[in-house]
Amino acid sequence: MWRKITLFGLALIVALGAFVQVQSFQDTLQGSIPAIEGNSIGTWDEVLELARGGEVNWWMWGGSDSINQFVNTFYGGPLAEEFGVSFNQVQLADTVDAINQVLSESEAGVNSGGAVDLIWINGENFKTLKQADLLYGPWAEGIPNSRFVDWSNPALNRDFGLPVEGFESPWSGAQFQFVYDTARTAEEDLPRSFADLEAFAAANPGTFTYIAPGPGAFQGTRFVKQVLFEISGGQEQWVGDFNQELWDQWSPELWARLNALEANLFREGSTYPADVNELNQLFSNGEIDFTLTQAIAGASPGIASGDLPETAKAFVWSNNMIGDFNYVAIPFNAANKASALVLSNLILRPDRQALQVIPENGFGLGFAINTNLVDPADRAVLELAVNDLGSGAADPDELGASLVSDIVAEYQTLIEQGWEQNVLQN
Amino acid sequence: MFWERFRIPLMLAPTLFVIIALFMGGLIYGLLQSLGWQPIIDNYDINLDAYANVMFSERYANEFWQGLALTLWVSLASTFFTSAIAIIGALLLRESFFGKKVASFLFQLNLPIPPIVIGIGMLFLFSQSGLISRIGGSLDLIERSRDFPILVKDHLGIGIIMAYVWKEVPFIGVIVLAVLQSLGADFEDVARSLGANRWQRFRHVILPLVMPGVMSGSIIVFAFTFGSFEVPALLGVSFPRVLPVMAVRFFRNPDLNSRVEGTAVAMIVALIALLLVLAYMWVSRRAVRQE
Amino acid sequence: MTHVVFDQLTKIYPGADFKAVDDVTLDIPSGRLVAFLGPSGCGKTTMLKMITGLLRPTQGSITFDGENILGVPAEKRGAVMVFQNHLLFPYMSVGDNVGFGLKMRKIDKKVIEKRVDDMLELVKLPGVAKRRPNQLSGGQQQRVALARALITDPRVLLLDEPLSNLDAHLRDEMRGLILSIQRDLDVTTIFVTHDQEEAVLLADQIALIFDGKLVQYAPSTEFYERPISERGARFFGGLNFVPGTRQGNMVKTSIGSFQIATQGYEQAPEGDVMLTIRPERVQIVSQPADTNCITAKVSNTIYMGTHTRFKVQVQDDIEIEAARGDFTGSIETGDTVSVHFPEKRIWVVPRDS
Amino acid sequence: MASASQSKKPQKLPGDKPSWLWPLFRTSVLGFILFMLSFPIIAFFINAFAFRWFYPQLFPKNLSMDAWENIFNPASGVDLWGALSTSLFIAVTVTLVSLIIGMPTARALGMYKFKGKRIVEFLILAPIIVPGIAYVVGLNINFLQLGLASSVFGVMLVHLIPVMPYVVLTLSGVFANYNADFELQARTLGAGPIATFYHVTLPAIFPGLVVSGLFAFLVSWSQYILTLLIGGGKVQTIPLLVFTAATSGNNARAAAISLVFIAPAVLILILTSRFLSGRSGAIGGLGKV
Repeated sequence: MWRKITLFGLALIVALGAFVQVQSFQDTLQGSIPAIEGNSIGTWDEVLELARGGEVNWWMWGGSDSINQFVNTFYGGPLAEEFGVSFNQVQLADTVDAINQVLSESEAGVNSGGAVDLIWINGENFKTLKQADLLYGPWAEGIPNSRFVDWSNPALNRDFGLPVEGFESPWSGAQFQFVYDTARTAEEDLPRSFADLEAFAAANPGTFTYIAPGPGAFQGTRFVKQVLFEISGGQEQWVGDFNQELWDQWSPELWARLNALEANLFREGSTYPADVNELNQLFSNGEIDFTLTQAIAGASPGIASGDLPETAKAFVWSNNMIGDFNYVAIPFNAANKASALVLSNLILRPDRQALQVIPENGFGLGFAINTNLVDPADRAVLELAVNDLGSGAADPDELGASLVSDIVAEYQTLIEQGWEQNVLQN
Repeated sequence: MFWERFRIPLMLAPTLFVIIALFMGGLIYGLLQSLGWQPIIDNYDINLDAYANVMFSERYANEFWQGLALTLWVSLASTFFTSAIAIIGALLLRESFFGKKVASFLFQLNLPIPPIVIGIGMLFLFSQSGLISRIGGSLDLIERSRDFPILVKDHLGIGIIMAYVWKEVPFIGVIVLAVLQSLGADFEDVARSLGANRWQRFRHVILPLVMPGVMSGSIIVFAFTFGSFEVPALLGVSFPRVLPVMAVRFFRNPDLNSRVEGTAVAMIVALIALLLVLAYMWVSRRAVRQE
Repeated sequence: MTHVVFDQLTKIYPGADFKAVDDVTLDIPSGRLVAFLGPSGCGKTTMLKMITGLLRPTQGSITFDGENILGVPAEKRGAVMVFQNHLLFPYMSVGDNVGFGLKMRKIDKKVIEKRVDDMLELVKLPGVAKRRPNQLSGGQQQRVALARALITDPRVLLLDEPLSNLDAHLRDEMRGLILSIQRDLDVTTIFVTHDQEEAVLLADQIALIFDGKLVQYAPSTEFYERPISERGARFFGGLNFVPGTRQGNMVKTSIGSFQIATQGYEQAPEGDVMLTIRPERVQIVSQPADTNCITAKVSNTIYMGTHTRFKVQVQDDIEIEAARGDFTGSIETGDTVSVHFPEKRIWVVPRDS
Repeated sequence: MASASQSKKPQKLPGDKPSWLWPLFRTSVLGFILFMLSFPIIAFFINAFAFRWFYPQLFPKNLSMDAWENIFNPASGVDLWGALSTSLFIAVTVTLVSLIIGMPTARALGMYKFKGKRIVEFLILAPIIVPGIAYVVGLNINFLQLGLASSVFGVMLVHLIPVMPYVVLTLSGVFANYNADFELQARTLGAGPIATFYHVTLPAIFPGLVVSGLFAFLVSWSQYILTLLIGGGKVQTIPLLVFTAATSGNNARAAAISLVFIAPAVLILILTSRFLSGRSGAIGGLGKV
């Protein structure tokens, strides 16, 4: 009850702050933005003008109800009211569907008026579109609110090791965490490393599993990467360009360890959950002991939505928990580029950033902006928001201590293929 | 004159337009794609690389052949159980009894329910934490959800098969009921008076009479289960996957080359379905003739 | 060669408020050919189905050679039915159709083949075993159905309107075949028909059935000459009916009084009766006789090839028909003639209400 | 066995030793089949109103309307009304169009013999045998070039492919039992072609038309992969929402959307189920593949 009141008050303050800010602030372009359908863009007002009265089709993974609700409430509303842009979320079972749409359109020669205006994008998908030259841009450092983004942060200006170069704009921050049920597992029994986890699984066979790595299931891939970091003696050596020798040196042991773990997995590893939803269900129904989350608020958004039991709580290993940023990108042939720019800018507005970490709002991911770069008033709001992440959140210090960055996308493909052949089909 | 001469072609034209322009067009274009013909990126070479890669490369061969075996098993088993249960149900429904109207309606109830929904229903019912497992738990038949047999997302595709059976029993059942209704009871009476007992009447009279209907129904069911995506995507295991799921996964992979492979798998699925249906028609027509 | 007896057999269909078969008691001697005759819907087929066991009587019993067979399931009764529309299994060859009954008894294939050939020989269709039923003509199909029934050596053979779907000449052929086979095999046979001519031609005995009730059960010759009800008489082609009242051997009618021989009125009560005489027994005479003679005007003459029919109008509402084979044609429409009802040919039945 | 008991009481049904055994067996087998067939529906209703219904609760401790509020709340990002109307519009249009273009074809196949009939029959049957995934992959590119992809019109066109075989099969069964002499009779009595169709043909084939329409509607209504690949995410029909909901991990919402999804289809079945007998000949057409 107390928390609800706090949170309600918090949301109120944030909303008030947002209101004040909208009234007081005139956005200006931070840098240049490429021409849109023949309109060279000189000022942000021109972008707003182009966008007004139009629509924006945001293609994004739609597998989480609470995220869907979040974007429609907190972006859809202001877009219509403040900018006269109608917001249309296109929910996908997998982000790859959006990439395919753009690929198909380019293949069919549809060079303007494409269906996709904005994509929630990451890593490999970004790489595909960027390397095929199918993205509009660079624009990300040109929109007004990009001034809050710390572009010097290597974890932010590189997405899976690939330089962002203004072709995508950050949305939120995420970090891999496990979730356990305080009613079932004591805190001191929690595994704090992969080695711990192996011991835990051996002691409690059938109670652990992870998401099958593969296209569209990046959390699974991320788990395997973290295992790789640990068994190879640390993440540092994997940073930087792709290193085949290093991969060849460690991948056999990686498969060996994962195969050895299989006997103690849920259903002895004969099948793996396809996504985090399935993992959550298994966890909530007591079939397995741990699920995972990417949210800074840990298990709290899941508790609020009813997907997780109220006693769920996030925890991390003492090291190697990968954190990164989520981005949005605009395809080369988007029909409503100006609207997409307006939305991308809105996403970075401090009030929206504050709203997204509040567990009850259903998203729970971290800030994409640096609190040091915003006005003091906004900073207060942001800090207030991040101070109460609910009972399901992990200790922020532990989170910070275990954080490592992600590595180049080549490894992702190798892990996905290698895992299928060496672990799944074994 | 004109009307007389072209009457039948004109009557056929609209449907054939749909079939030839859309269906055949799509199929041929897909075939060309699978052969690597991509005019948009100026690639006019035609080769079987994608097929060879999918079927024989070290990377995919295992997945492909196991997937094919699973697809065959799932669709054949679904077809068989669907037909059997539909025949039994229809025969029982034919007799008159109290509440027949309600029973008939319940029997048809799943006919309009889309496969994906039935798939979700299977999850609700038969997953280890599903309703039946909970009932088992509350009756102390099982201790933990893990003790419940693995019926969905299992290696034998039991969940997929159950979903198809659920979905398609009413379809074949309706066909069998219609056939039975148009036959009446006379043939059975003849057989009975000639000394055939209940089982013999079923085996030698009813079965052969409803078989043509069951056969066509089961062809439709087989082809449907062989090529369908949603249910196995929802109820299948991570490995092996049925071929349509494999095709869609290839197709959805952002790597352009894997789209060619996806198309190749789709073409293989189409070809196998077509061959099996033709073989089935041939064999069963012969079998009926031999009866 | 089975002696079939119905005892007070009654059938009421579930939900129906009338008796489809009403208290029928009947004795069919072994080896006879009996016709169940009556208009459609009179309960004949229901009776057949009760004999085969496809229907269960509401009351009464059926015995074969004294043994109550109602507890014996249809498939074990040995009462085989041939249906009106032959009902050959379309998915089987002719030979398989004929051999069906034996196959059900799990008899050796070789034996079945032999018996099938014999049976097809018997129904005069040798060599068609390999064909499909739909490759045969309607008459041939009916004969296959007959062979299929006979192969099982039935205790009772039941034929449901076996000739009604056939052309006239096929009907003659089939009738001859049924007769000869029945004589050869000496199998107790019951057949159902609505055609009195067919019943007379085929059957030793006819059971005349109206509205589920057995009206008359007698040798076929009786029905023409000695019907016991007005309806029965009409059903057998009786055309001349004159209402009257009987007193002793005299019947008074509106067209005069008639004297009747003893055997002609025994079955009718005193009082209201119906007087009937078959057209071919009516005499048209030149000299009026003393008794049983009336005067009438010829209203119509119809030449029928083998004989000529006359209609004579006696009163406004009474018309008599007469038939003469040897008539040379001197009587024409409009002539006044004398019509004589010979005393021994007049028949008196109770009047239907 | 000469026990000629002359009982006048109702006899036991011949053929059954103990007469209650078969009805008992029949009732239990049928009851089991029917119970199993309708069981999933029950699970949908429980799930749709459950909140935090975790194992091993047999019945949910917390009942809630959250899922229902959620799916009908536009802010949830699920435009359920929009998807429902899109689905209905597509399915109804596809049904009408398929009936109109399928009727003459079915008539030709059901009533006339002509050269190449077997080939035509096979062609029309082919989309039932060849899975949608095989032709939609090629059509996807073609439709994009023609500007048909991502449009409701394009989705309707592609739905016609799997719908046509069902319509033509069922209607040709109807026409096979249809006596065209009635039409000639009407024409000789002075009815024009339209009047003849309206007063003679239509009433005669109406039950079959209903069955064809039912199948056409259902095939279009449940279509997932064709809509997904041709509609390219822009055309949101209910099956797409259901699939997303099914993998979203929220059982209550998946159940609620599923119930919304099946309601119109079940309603149509209730209205048409009496035509699903052998009399119309339509089902017989399906039995003649």
